This record gives sequence, structure tokens and C-alpha cells, in this order.
Amino acid sequence: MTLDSPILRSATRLLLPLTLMFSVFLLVRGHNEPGGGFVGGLVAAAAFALVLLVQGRDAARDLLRVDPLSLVAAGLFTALCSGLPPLLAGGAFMTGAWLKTPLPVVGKLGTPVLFDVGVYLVVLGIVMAILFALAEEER
Amino acid sequence: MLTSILLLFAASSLAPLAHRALGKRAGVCLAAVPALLFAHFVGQLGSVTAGRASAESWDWVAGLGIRLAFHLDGLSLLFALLVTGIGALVLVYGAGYLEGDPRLPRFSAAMLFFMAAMLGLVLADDAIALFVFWELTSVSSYLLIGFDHEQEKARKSALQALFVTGAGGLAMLAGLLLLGEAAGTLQLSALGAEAARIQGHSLHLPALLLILLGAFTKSAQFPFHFWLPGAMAAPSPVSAYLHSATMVKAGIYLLARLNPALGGTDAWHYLVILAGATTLVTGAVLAYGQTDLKRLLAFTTVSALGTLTLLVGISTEHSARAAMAFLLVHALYKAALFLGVGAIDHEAGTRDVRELGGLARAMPLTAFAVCASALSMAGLPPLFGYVAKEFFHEAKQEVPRAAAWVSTASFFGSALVAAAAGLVAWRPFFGRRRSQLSAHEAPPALWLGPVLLALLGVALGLFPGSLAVPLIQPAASAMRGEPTVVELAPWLGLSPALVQSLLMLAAGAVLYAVHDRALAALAPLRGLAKLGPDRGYQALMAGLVALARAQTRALQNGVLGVYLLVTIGSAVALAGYALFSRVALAAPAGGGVRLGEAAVALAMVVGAIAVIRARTTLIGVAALGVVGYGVAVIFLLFGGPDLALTQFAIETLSVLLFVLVLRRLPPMRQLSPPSEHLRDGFVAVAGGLFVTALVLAATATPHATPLRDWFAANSLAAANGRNVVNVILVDFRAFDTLGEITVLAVAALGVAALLRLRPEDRKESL
Amino acid sequence: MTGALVAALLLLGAAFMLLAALGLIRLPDLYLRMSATSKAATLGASLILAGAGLHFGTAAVAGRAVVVIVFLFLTAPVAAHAIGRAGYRRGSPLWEGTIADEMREAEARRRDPERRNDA
Amino acid sequence: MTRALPVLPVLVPLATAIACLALHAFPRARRAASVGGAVLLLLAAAALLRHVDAAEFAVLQVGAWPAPFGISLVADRFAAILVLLTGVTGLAVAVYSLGSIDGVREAHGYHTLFHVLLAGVCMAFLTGDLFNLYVAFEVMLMASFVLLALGGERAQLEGAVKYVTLNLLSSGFFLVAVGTLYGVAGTLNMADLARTLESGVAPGLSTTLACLLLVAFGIKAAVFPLFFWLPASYHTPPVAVSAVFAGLLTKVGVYALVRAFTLIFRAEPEFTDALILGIAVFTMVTGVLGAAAQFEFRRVLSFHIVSQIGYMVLGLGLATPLALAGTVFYLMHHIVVKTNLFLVAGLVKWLGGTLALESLGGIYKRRPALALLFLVPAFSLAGIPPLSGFWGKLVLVKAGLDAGQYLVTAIALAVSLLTLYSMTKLWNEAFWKEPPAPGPREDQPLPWTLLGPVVALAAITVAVGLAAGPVFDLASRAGAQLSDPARYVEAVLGPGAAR
Amino acid sequence: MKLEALALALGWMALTGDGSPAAAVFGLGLGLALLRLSKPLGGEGFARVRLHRLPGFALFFAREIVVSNLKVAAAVLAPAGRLRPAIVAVPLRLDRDAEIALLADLITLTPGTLSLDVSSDRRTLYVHAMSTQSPDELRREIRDGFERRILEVFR
Amino acid sequence: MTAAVGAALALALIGAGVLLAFVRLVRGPDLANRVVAVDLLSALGIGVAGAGSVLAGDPVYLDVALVLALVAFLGTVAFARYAERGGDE
Amino acid sequence: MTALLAVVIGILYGAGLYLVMRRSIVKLVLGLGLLTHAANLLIFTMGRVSRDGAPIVPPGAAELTAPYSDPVPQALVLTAIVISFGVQAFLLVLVKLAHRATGTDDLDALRSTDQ
Ligand code: NA
Ligand code: NA
Repeated sequence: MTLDSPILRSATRLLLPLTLMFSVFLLVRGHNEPGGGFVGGLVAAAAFALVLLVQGRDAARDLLRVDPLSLVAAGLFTALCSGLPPLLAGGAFMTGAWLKTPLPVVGKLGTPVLFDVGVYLVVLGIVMAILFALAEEER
Repeated sequence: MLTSILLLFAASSLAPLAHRALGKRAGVCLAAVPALLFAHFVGQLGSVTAGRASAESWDWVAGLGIRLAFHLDGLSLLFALLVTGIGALVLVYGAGYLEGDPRLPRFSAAMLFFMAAMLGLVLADDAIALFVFWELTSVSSYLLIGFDHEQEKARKSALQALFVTGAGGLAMLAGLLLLGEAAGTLQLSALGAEAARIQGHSLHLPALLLILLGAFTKSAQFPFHFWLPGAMAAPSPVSAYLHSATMVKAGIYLLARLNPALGGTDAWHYLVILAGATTLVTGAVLAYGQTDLKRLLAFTTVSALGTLTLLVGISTEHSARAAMAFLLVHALYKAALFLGVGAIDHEAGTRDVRELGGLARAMPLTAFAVCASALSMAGLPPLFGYVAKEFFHEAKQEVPRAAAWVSTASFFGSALVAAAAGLVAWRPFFGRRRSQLSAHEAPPALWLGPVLLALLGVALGLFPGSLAVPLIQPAASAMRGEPTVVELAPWLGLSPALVQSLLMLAAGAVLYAVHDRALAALAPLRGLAKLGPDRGYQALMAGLVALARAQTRALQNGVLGVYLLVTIGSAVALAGYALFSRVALAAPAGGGVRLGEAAVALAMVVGAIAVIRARTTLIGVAALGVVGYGVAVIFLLFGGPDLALTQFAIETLSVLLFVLVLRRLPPMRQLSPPSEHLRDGFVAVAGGLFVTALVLAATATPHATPLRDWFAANSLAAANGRNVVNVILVDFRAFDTLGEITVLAVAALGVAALLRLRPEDRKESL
Repeated sequence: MTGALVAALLLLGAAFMLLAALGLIRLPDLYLRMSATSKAATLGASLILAGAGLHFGTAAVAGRAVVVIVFLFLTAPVAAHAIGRAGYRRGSPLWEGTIADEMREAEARRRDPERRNDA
Repeated sequence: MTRALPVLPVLVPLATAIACLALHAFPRARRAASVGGAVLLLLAAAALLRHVDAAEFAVLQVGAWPAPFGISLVADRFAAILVLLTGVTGLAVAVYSLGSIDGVREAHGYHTLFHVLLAGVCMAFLTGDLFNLYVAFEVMLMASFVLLALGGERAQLEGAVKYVTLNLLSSGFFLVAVGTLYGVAGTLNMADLARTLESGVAPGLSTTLACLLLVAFGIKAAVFPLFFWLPASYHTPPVAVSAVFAGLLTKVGVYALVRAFTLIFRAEPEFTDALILGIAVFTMVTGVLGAAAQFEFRRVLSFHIVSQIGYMVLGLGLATPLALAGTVFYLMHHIVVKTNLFLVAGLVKWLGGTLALESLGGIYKRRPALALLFLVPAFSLAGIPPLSGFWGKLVLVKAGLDAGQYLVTAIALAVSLLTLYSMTKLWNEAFWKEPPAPGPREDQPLPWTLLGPVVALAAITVAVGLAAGPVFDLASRAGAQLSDPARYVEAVLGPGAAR
Repeated sequence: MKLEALALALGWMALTGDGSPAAAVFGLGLGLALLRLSKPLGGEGFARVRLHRLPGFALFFAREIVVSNLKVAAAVLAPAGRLRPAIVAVPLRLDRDAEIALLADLITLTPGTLSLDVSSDRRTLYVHAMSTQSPDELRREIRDGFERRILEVFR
Repeated sequence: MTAAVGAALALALIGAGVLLAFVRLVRGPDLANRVVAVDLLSALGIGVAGAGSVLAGDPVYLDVALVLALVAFLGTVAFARYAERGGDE
Repeated sequence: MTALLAVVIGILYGAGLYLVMRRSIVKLVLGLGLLTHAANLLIFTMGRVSRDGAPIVPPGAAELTAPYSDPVPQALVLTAIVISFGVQAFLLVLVKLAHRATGTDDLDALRSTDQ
């Protein structure tokens, strides 16, 4: 059972992209202003959670498209890999490697930023995995 | 020497294979290994008699000064010969005794394993190496006593033997370590030279006591003798070998081995002699009271072990000579007796003297072996037992200050043993034949050993000078740590000792004659016997289990609240004590509180109280949320926007979690009685006070900020980020974060798995 | 000048919020209370955010303030709808002065089609 | 590649875990990845120990940020030894799991959880940063929580509630202590903390926090009176899980205690050592008595973990180099032996269908070789020479006697006798006596996945016993390092830092 | 869709406070991506939007809000006895999700009214009013007020 | 300066509102009423963030407001769903 | 303010400890939640609370200049918060399943695995 109603459905439709955009905003600027992968991931998860609450698990699953645990694996993989290049080059694990010039909008890119992206994915994935499992169980 | 030990170990591990491959011949083939070694050791006689001890040694645990060292002197050699010689016979015997029994391979393996350990024990020249082999004999004896493991009695006896000797062994280990400390070396053959140093050392007495404990338990000295009769649950060849000829002598061996280092002191004399004499008498009395031949023999063994201990305790030239002679002869006759009794049991189906009789005709060879050995036990000339007894009579005169007492005691002991010997020798074979009509002579495997041993006893008695002296003299020398001359003649002439022997035999004869009546007369006293140390052991074990149960009921009672109370209480008590006893709490520096801040603080406190007082889960969750939001606001107010953002987001998602789970959760209930509330409340308040004090004390210390300052300086310059907290998380301390997201991943995996994997879907896992 | 305007916006907003809170206490049933909070609180918060956006005067801050306001306007009525519906379905009582409840009649018909046939 | 050595034991299992997670649709590949990852971990650990034994320390500053600002991974001999044993245990249990964990559990992340557990354990051993140690504990704990509860049987859940609650409490104490230490000393790097506290910063608070950490780590190590969670839970999950828990988890607690009290908190040794010694004695005694009251295979073993932890802590309390060597040796021995005993318990269950002692029996009669395979670890645990446990006990007893702690030593010896009692009880009940009813698999051959690890671990136990010399030398070099914290500090912070 | 993407791009620029073309492009790209992502959600958007009528609509709405808040203030501060609340069933001419939602939201945000629920056949909106003369009066107000205006802008 | 004073006063007013909302939260009497109180609290929180940002001179508080607006809404919806499904109070 | 926070933390601890010792399984969960909040606040306080603003390098500056609040405890707390979230989710599910499997919320009744 869901909270389905035209009102909530429409609200969800509006809020989902907006919230996700906000989560990307938090992720992108986290290195320089409050934000980052954690809170970004949490906010993104909140967006999907709203869908879950209003339209049910299946709708949220379709929306997310991938299995949340795959998202977790991908995030962990990203985070782990962001530390590897220097290791393979004989340096210390997780030594930051940066592009020389900052890009517009997203700013300077480097392996720590990639790491933050990994964090974002993991956080999003785990919240969704937990919520999906709970919602499934609830039926 | 290591080679010979390894050879036996190898034979042990190959025994099952050998039995499978060779069938019936396996017993003899396996016996060839100790037999060969016996021959090898016989070959060593010459050089050892000439005073040339051979030695080999490797580093084992160099860091502790422990060496895998072996040393072959007279004492070791005597034992080595007994171990390998009797060992070979017993293996042959065992193959016959257990013919057709599927457990035979196991028997052979265990016996060979034991043999290896025993050989190692007597050859070892390092205290720890000796201990290693010592314990291995205990372990293998455990498996052998419990050979009939389907029977509860066998299992219990095996455990009892292991427990008693194991306890002694541990004491001995400590004693050996202390001895090593006092002597500065663990090398046994070097201890004698350090006698003065050892005996003057403050650790001398504790070391002595602990070592004696080990020796006494192993050699079944009073009051630890009770495990030995129990060990008769083992098959006869095991009893013959372990519990008469070899293992129980390990304690005697140790005492003899340490005599040069520890012997001669008053403490040594009193303790060892007292133990020996008491055991001698106790064993004899108890032996006389038996009707089961095997138990009877077991108690005579106890008595003999007492005799040996007594002799070692006397620690003179005569006593050394007597000890070694007695050791040798006892091994021969007692092994033969056990094996013979085994044969009787095997053929007649009983070992009760009251049910046996007239078997001599059916089992002539067995009868010969048993009678010859029993007479040797009784000390009748011209058997070697008589020679040993003569030596004993001489030696006991030298008991310091208590010669008369000891003489008297040993006289009665010997008389009782002689009577027992009579029971063993006469009752089964002569007189009226009882029910065992079908009994006939045992197969060769069963009579070969006893007969050979008996013959050896006779031969030694007849030609002691040429046969026994080469064995006894080097052994006595080694035991005394100085060259000792032993002269032996078959007939020592009319000496006071001879008179004593005759008197003792006469007394024995009388006792034998009145045996049945004495037993009947003493029957009412049997209950008394149950009050012995065996009873003490039983009570100890029962007490142990009762204590264990009581402790478990008290500690591991399954009540989580109590676990938490104890855990929290421990933390608060310990850390609280440390804090309040060491840190003076000063009033914190000012800084002022703004109204808004105070309001937030108040809200949090109210929230916390509301959580406690909440009567429904939802109110509890909401109140907890209030506290969480309060924390977030505090973060926000004091410069932690990242924290605040995250905390707000997490709080909300937590609410979501609770809401999804909650409907299935029970309402909050008051379950504990008021007394528990009070108790827990006390601990909780103490915990809260401690934390407050801790925060105050910690924040009152000067604020060291090397990390903070370095991060502030390097965040942008070196790590390209202006948000220092985030840079710490993804760069400076990214390794933490890696771990953290791993935790999250696992948590999610766990939630999903737990909810989806229902027990009913699950196939059985191991 | 800006300062005064900011202060005014903040105070006005805060006043509306307080009003909402007062309504939450004073009004007699769930639905009336929600009528108060869903409007006054949203407006109050928006005014305050507008004040804050004005105060900093940068595009970044102002933009963010606007986003928050938009967000509030999007979410507040939805939340009110969700609670109101839930409250009604759980039977949160109407104030006795309520003059009509056309939803109950409809609900009753929906839940009990038999009766509708009779009617 | 040498430079990467200290981090490989964390990365390899972590990568394996991710691979197992990603391979959720390919069960066979997942199993292969699990064992392959375990092999790699063992190799990495062996390489690390080889390197560290020669070079004394291997230090990696993660992210190339200098200590104490970044996170340091530090392998001294003690840590490297434990990592190697983690590799050994990991491989043994990974193989054993193939034959003992059901497909449904596997499909729900068993292999992933298992390797995360190993990663957490290695991380705990290798980190040189106190907060990172907290994180490592959490990684390990979270994985253990799930492994414990996975399957959802009632007993598992009941055990898990206690396990989780008490371990969370421990984490809480740990976190508070770390936070407060930062507030007092301004640093989190263990070497830097050692140096700072050595210089006399807030001595009273330092002792307070030492006590708090003693409790936190004591809970993980399961010492008296903080061990309740262990006997309540260790017998509930599948055997492979019990085995890896029994082998490794409490040892991480012991490791943390050793690290904390040899490196960081040396302000009041007379107080803390006496305290630890007292804890050790009570731990030994209560553990072994607890076992005496049990009549279920794994419950007996679980209580013995507690008891044996007492031995390890005893070495720490005695605090001499020899005693610390004893602790190291004992840890090495115990990890192998305890893991193996639990694995043997699995074999017993496989044969008998249960682990309740009253329903078992007859294994010695029907499978004597297997029975003897039990005796190796069992006797080793009881300290029967020349198996590994004997040497561990010997070193500790000798250290106790050298230190003049006669009563403590006597108790330690008595406890080993009671351990023997318990082991023979298991032997009596499960192997010697006639079973009340025949087990389910009387005539089937044991799968090699189950037997292989048991044989291998038993072989290690025997080998360590016979070749105790080199092993003790290694332990004693590790003990010497532990007794000389200044070297550790300089290895992490640079020459001259210890002053 | 394009309009929504544009709105999201504006939102991005507002969030970042960055009016540069790069930000606009990025915002647009992100917006399109997010809308694509949200597509499976389904639901009915507006049939069309008459942009030129939007400002008038917004003004009307703002006025209503101010008025409604003053009314609420009066209601809160006045004694409760003066209230005449009712739950009224309002028949709907609107039938798209977005339209119904918008109407409901507007009702909630304005004059003493609150949308409680939509009937399952989506033909009736249940509205709670703080103070109304009669249910019919309320129905008429809504039909001629917001509903008419929504039809003007979005049809 | 004026702005700061205004902010402080605003905070005081909102604080009073928070107290009142708490009263409703505690008094209930039913779940829905409590949820309304929580919902109002989050709105008040946004107000606090807004006024706080002026008082502290830190626009970061507006980010907090944004997160609050977003997630608090989610919490309310969650409670509503809980309530509709007959959850215990 | 530090003193006030110390008191608040102490109260949170006291309340949390008291709750976890209750027999009700739900109170246990709530108590652990309180303890988590308290621990986070405590660590945060160890950075010496100050109203000096967030540790963010202002645009244009090369490095952070005092005064600012200590970022290290903040990073630690952030890590701890997120870990607690995972733990809490797991704990909730565990408790739910334990409740379902045992049919009771009384922790005293969960004693079949001991003794
Ligand atoms: Na553990
Ligand atoms: Na153990």
C-alpha cells in the first residue's frame, strides 16, 4: 500500500529532479563549501525515498534502475580505485592526483573528488538497499 | 638416540598400515622395532659400563635455553632396555591377546607411541625435553587406559589417571623451571655439578616440592596412588607395560635422575622416605585385601613403587644399589605377572581368585611363568627378587633417624606382599579346579612373554654377577652421580638380612593362610576404605562441576540487562576511580551561554527525559529525534555546518527507518521491578556524572592543536579544497572514510540479507 | 535602509510563525490547526528567507533563498494533505462546531457498497 | 611494491569483497573469487611478515600525508605476525565455507561479509592511528554482526542481540576515549600519542582514558567481567563463522590492549599492570569454569576462548619482554588452534548431526584418524607438549616465575589442567562413548573442503610445536619490539622523534 | 519537458549563484538528465502552459495568500466560537494529476482551506474550510476562483 | 546592525513558537496532531536557520534550511504513511 | 558553554545508559540512539566549542586563518554519525526479527543461548 494520490504523485514528480539536483549541488561543491558525498548521497536517497513512500517500492526500483547493492559495489569500487593509481606508480595508497586546470562549474578535479563520488554512490545505494528491503518486508 | 625414538614414532604411525598389509604377522613385525632397539642398547652396555656416557643434542628453543638433548648413562640405559625389551614382548603378547579385534592396529600404534615417549623420557638430557616426553606418556596412557572406551568405567579411569598425573606434571613443570633458574641450566646431566648452588638457592625448596609432586603422582605414591588400580581398566598388556614396568617408574626415574642435584638434604630425606614408606605399607595392605588378581597386582605395584621411592629417598650407596636392583627385578616379575594374569583372564574368563583354581595342568607354561615371578616378588631365593630384597634390607638400615620405624613398616609391607604373591601363584593354578573347564594353554603369543621374563628373573638370580651387575652398577653410579661399585653373588650368606627375609616369608605364609578369614573379618571395615583419597578425588571433581554450574548461573545468566549493568558498572567504576582519584576538577572557564544555546540545551535535556518517559514507541522515536535535531543545531551554532547538514539528513532518514520498522515493534512496556530501576538508575547517574566530569577535565587542559593548524594551512594549498572538514574526509583521512563506507555497505547488505533470508527458505548450513 | 527592510521581513516572518504556533495551541481540532500551520508557517519562513537573501545581497545567497522558498511552497501543502488525510482516516475527531462533513458520507458509501445499493 | 605491503592486507580482502558483491549472479565465480582472494591475502601477509622481520617496521603514510597528520599504516613484527595468521585463518575458513555454507547464505552476501571481516581485522592490526582503529573495529564488527545473524534462526538472533548490544557499548567507550584523547593530546596518531603522553601531558586523564580503553578493548577481547556476549553468541552461527570469530575477533581486542598498554599508556604501569594481571587471573578462571559447566561442543569451546584470552592478557600484565613474547606466541598458537577446534566441531556436526554432547559419540570407533585430528588442537589448547600451546604456556609460566608472580602462575597452571578436563570431556562424549543413536552420515566420506583445512591447521599446530625454536625467536623479536616503544615512535614519526 | 529542463537549469544557477553560460549549460544538461531519470515515474503533467497568463495567475495567488494569512490570524486570535468549519466535497472539472495537485496545493495555501483528500475516482476534492457560510458557497468559490484560473493557464 | 537586532528579535519570537509547538507535541492527543507539531517544528527550524544566518552573518545556514525543507517534508510524509497504516501511537 | 554542554552530555549519557539497561527491546534501541548522540556531541566538544565559524577557507584566501572551529573532531564526528546510521539500521532490523522470532519484547526472556 502506498500513499498514492494525485496530489502526492505530482509533488513527487516535481520534487524528485529538484532534490536530485540539490544532491548533485551538494556533492560538487562539497570540497569547498559545506556538503560532500555523504550529505549529497543522503539527499539523493531522500528523493528516492519519497518515491518509495508515495508510489511504492516497485516504482522506486524502476526509477533507480539498478540494484542498490550494485550501486554500493560500484561506489566502493570507485572509492577504492581512486586510491590505486599512485599505488601502482610506486607511491603511497590514496595520494591525491589532480588535473592541472580547474574546470568550469565543477572546479578542480582530482582523485579525492572521485573518492567523494564513490562515497555518494555508496551512501545512496545503502539507504536505498535498506529502504527497499524494509518496504518489501512490510508487505 | 633421537633416531631410536623417531623410529618408534614412525612405527607407531605406520602401525595401522602394517596391520592392514601384514595381517597376523604385523604384531611380530612391529615388535621387531623395539627388539632391534633393545639389541642396540645391549650393544651400548660395554661403553656405558666403562663410564662413557654418549650424548647428542640440538637446539630446540634456543631463546629459552631448551635443547633437544639426549644422554645415555647407566640409569638411562637400564630404563631403555626395560622399555624396549619388555616393549617388544608386550607387542607380541598384545597381538595375540587382541587377535581378531578390530582395535588391534590402534593398540599397536598407541603402544609404540607410548614406547617412543617413554624412551624419550629416559634418554632426555634436558629438563623441558624430559617434561615433553613425560606428558606424552600421560597422553598415550590415557588413550590406552580408555581402550575399552565404550565402557564408562574405562573412560572415567583414563580421565582420572590423566588428571592426577597431569596435575602433578604441571607442578613438576613449574618445579623444573624453578630448578633451572636455581641451577642456571636445564641440562639434567649437568645439574649434579650444581648441587651446592641449587641447594643454597632460595628457590630450592619450592622447586623440590613441585618436582616431588610430579614424581609422586606419576609413580602413584600415597595419597595419589588411587589412580593406578583404576588404570587396570586397561587391557592386561597395557597394565603390564605401562602400569608396572615402565610409566609408573618414570617418577622413580626422575627422582633417581635428580638425586645428585637434589638428594641428600633433610627435606629430600623426610619427604621422599615418608612418601615411600607410607606407600609401601598402604599398597601392601590394600593388595592383601583384593580378590581380583589384576587389582591385587596393581596394589603390589603401588607397594613396590613405595619401596623404590623409599630407596631413592635414603640416597646412600646401598640404597642406590638396592633401588636399581629392585627396579630391574620388579619390572621383570611384575610384567610377567600381569601378562600371565592376562592369559588366565583370556582363557578362564575371570580374574577373581575365589573363582579360580587348578589351572596348572591346562596352562603349564603360564603357570610356570606366574609362579616363578610371584616367588621372585615374594623374595624367595634363588630368584633375583631375593637378591633385591637383601639389598633393601641393608639399605633401610641407613634411613636417617627413622630406621626402626621404616624397617618395621617395610617388614609388614613385605610380608603382606609375600602373602599376595602366594595368592597369585597358588590360587589359580593349584587346588580344586573350578568352573573354567574349557580353559587350556594360551597361544604362544600369550605365554612367550611371561615365560621369557620369568626365565630372565631366574637367570638373573642364578648369575647375578655376570648378568645383573652390568646393568645395575652403571645405573647406581648414575643415580648417585659418582662411580658406585656393585657386587652381587647369588647367595649372600647367613646375614641379618637373610634372617629378616626368612621371618618376613614366614609372616607372609601365615597371612596367606588366613587370607579368606581375614577378609571376612575385615569386611565391615570395607566402608572405611571408601573414605580414601579416591573419594577425595571424586568429591573434588563433583565440587568443580558444581562450582562451574553455580558460576555460570551467577555470571552467564542470559539476562542482557545484567550483562550491561556489569559492563557499564565496570567501566564507570574503573575509569571513574581513575578520574576522581587523579584529576582535580576545576570550575570551567567562562565563555558565557546565549539564550538560544541554552534553549537548545534545554530542549535536548527535555527530549532525553521524554525518551525515558515515553509510553509509546512513536513518542520515544520523536523525542529521540528532538535530541538529534538539538545536536545538529549545536553543530550548526558552533561552526560545524557539514555536521549539521549530515545530522539533519540522517535524523530524518532514521525517522523513516523507524517508521518502516516500527509498526511491527512492540509498544514500550514497563518490565523491570522498581528495585531494578533504582539499581540501574544509580549506575546510569554515576555514568552521566563521570562523563560530565571527563568533559570538564579534558576541556580544561590546554588545547594542543598541531593537527588542526596543519590542516588549516595545507587544506587549500596541498589538497585543493577550501572546506577543511571535507578535505580531511576525502583526502587527509580518506582511509577512515573508506572504512566507513565499507561499514555502511555491510550494514545495508546485512539489512537486505536479514530481511530477505528467512529461516524457512534456508538449506542447512553446517 | 536594506538593514531595516531585512529586519522588517524577519520580524514579520517570525510573527507569522508565532501565529502558526499559537494556532496550533488554540484551535480546537487537527484540521483547523493544520489550516493555521500550513499557511502561516510557510509564509513566515518564506519572509524570513527573503530577508536573509536580501541581507547578504549576493546572487548565490539570494538564489539559494529563492530555492528554499520554492521548495517550501512545493512541500508544505503536500505535507498538510498527507497528514490531514492520514488523520482523517484514523479518525482524528472533528471539532463539535463543524457544520458539515461530506467526506464521511462518501467514505461510508465507499466502505459499504451494500448500503449504497439500498440507498 | 614493498611500499604497498602494509596496505595490501586491507585492500586485497576489500577488493575481494567488492568482487564477491559484484558477482552476485555468478555463484561459482564468487566462490572462486573468495578462495582466490584468501590466497592472495595469505601471500601478501607472508610477504609483509618477511619484509618486516628483516626491516623491523614497514610504515605507509596513506595519501603521502606526513605523520601525524595523515593516517599511518604501521606494521611491526607483532602486527605482521597477526596479519599472517589472519591470512592463514582466512584461507582455511574460506575453503571450509565452500563445503559448509549453504547456497542461500552465499547468495545473501556471505563471502562479501567474510572478506570485509578479514579486511577489518587486518586494518585493525596495521593501523597506526587510534581513530582509524575505531573505524577498523566498526568494519570488523559490522561484518561480524551480519555474519552472526545471517540465517535468522532464533538462537542466532538472540545471540546477536547480546553480541551487538555489548559490542556497540564497547565501541561507544572506545569512541569517547579517542575523542577525549584528541581533546587532551591534540593528536590521533598512536606514535604521536605515545610521545605526547610520555611527555607528561595530563597524566591523570591519561590514566582515566587508559581505563576506559581497557574496558572498551576488554569487551572486544572478552575478559572478565566483560565477556558475556561471547558465550551467548559464538555457538549460534554456522560453524565456519564461529571458527573465524573464535580465531580472530577476540584477538583483535587483545591486540588493541597490547598496543595501547605497550605503546600509548605507560604513565602508570604499576597501576595498570596490576589491574591487567588481576583481570587476566579472573578471566582464566571464570572462563575455564564456565566451560566445565557446558555440555555443547561449541559452548565449551566458547568459554575456553575466554579462558585463553586470560593467558594472553597475563603476558601483557607481566609486561616483561619475555612475557610479551609469550603473549605473542600464545596469540599465534591460539588463533590456529581455536579456529581448528571450531572447524572440527563442524566435522562432528557433519557426522553426528548435532553438537549436543549427550547425543554424540562413537567417532573414535568409526573414524579414528578424524578423532586424532581433534586431539591435536584439543591437546594443544590444553598445553600438552610438544604442541604449540605447550610452548605458549611454558613461556608465560616462565615469565610469571621470573617476575615472582607465583600465585598467578600457579593459577595459570591449574587452569590449563581444567582445560585438559574440558577437552577430555569433549573427547569422552563425542568420540569415545557410544552414541545414543547413529549420526546421519556414518558411512559417507568427508568432503575435502571440510577435511583439508582441518588437516592443514593441525599440521601447523604440530609444526609450530616441533619447530618451536624459530617461532619463539620470532615471537621474542616481536616481544622485544613491543618492549621498546621508542623504536615504534621513531619508525612512524622519524628519527629523533622519541625524545 | 523542455520547459521543465529550463526551470531546472534556472534552479541550478540559483543554487550555485553562478550565472555564467557554463553553469547554464551544465544546469540544462543536468536538468535533462534528471528529467530522463524521473521519466519512469509517469504521471500526467500539464497539457500546456500559457506562459503569458502565468504572471497574472501568480499575482492573484500572492494576493490570496496575504488575505488568507490575515484571516488565519484573525481566526487564531479570536475566540473559537466564531468559527464555522466544514468538510466539503468539491466536484472537479480538472482531471489531470498536475492540475488536481495544483488546485489542491493552492487551496491548502490559501483562504482558511485545506485539501484533505481526492476521491478515488478523482472527481471530488475534499476540502476543509475554517469558516464558511455553507458548503455550496465554498464549492462555488473554488470553481470560480482557482479552478477557473487553472483552466485558463493550463488548457 | 538593524538586521542583526531584527534577527535576534525574530529568533526570540520563533523560540516562543517552538515552545508552543512542543506543548502540542507533548499533548497530542493523537498521532496526527503530533505530526503536525513536528511539521511546524521543522518550519520553525527553517525560520531559525534563516534568521540565524543573518545573525551569524553566515549564509551556510541557508544550506541547512534547504536540507531541512527537503528532509523534514520526507519525515512528515513518512509519519503520515505510518499513521495511515494503523501504526501504534 | 562548554560547561553547559558537559552537563547536557552527561544527562544524555545517564539517560542512554539507563535506557539500555531496561528489559524492553525498544528501549534498548532508543537508549543506544541517545548514547550515539551523546558521544558525537562529546567528541565535538573536545574541539573546544567556539562561535568562530566553520573551518572553511574564505574564497580568495590561501589558507585558513584563526579563529575557526577545530575541523578534526568534526571529521571524526561525521564519520561516527554515518557509521551509527548503518549500525542503527541494522540494529532495528535485528530487533524486529528477534521480536518476530521470539515473540517477546522482554530481553529477559532471550536467555536460551546462555547457560
Ligand atoms: Na569477538
Ligand atoms: Na581458548
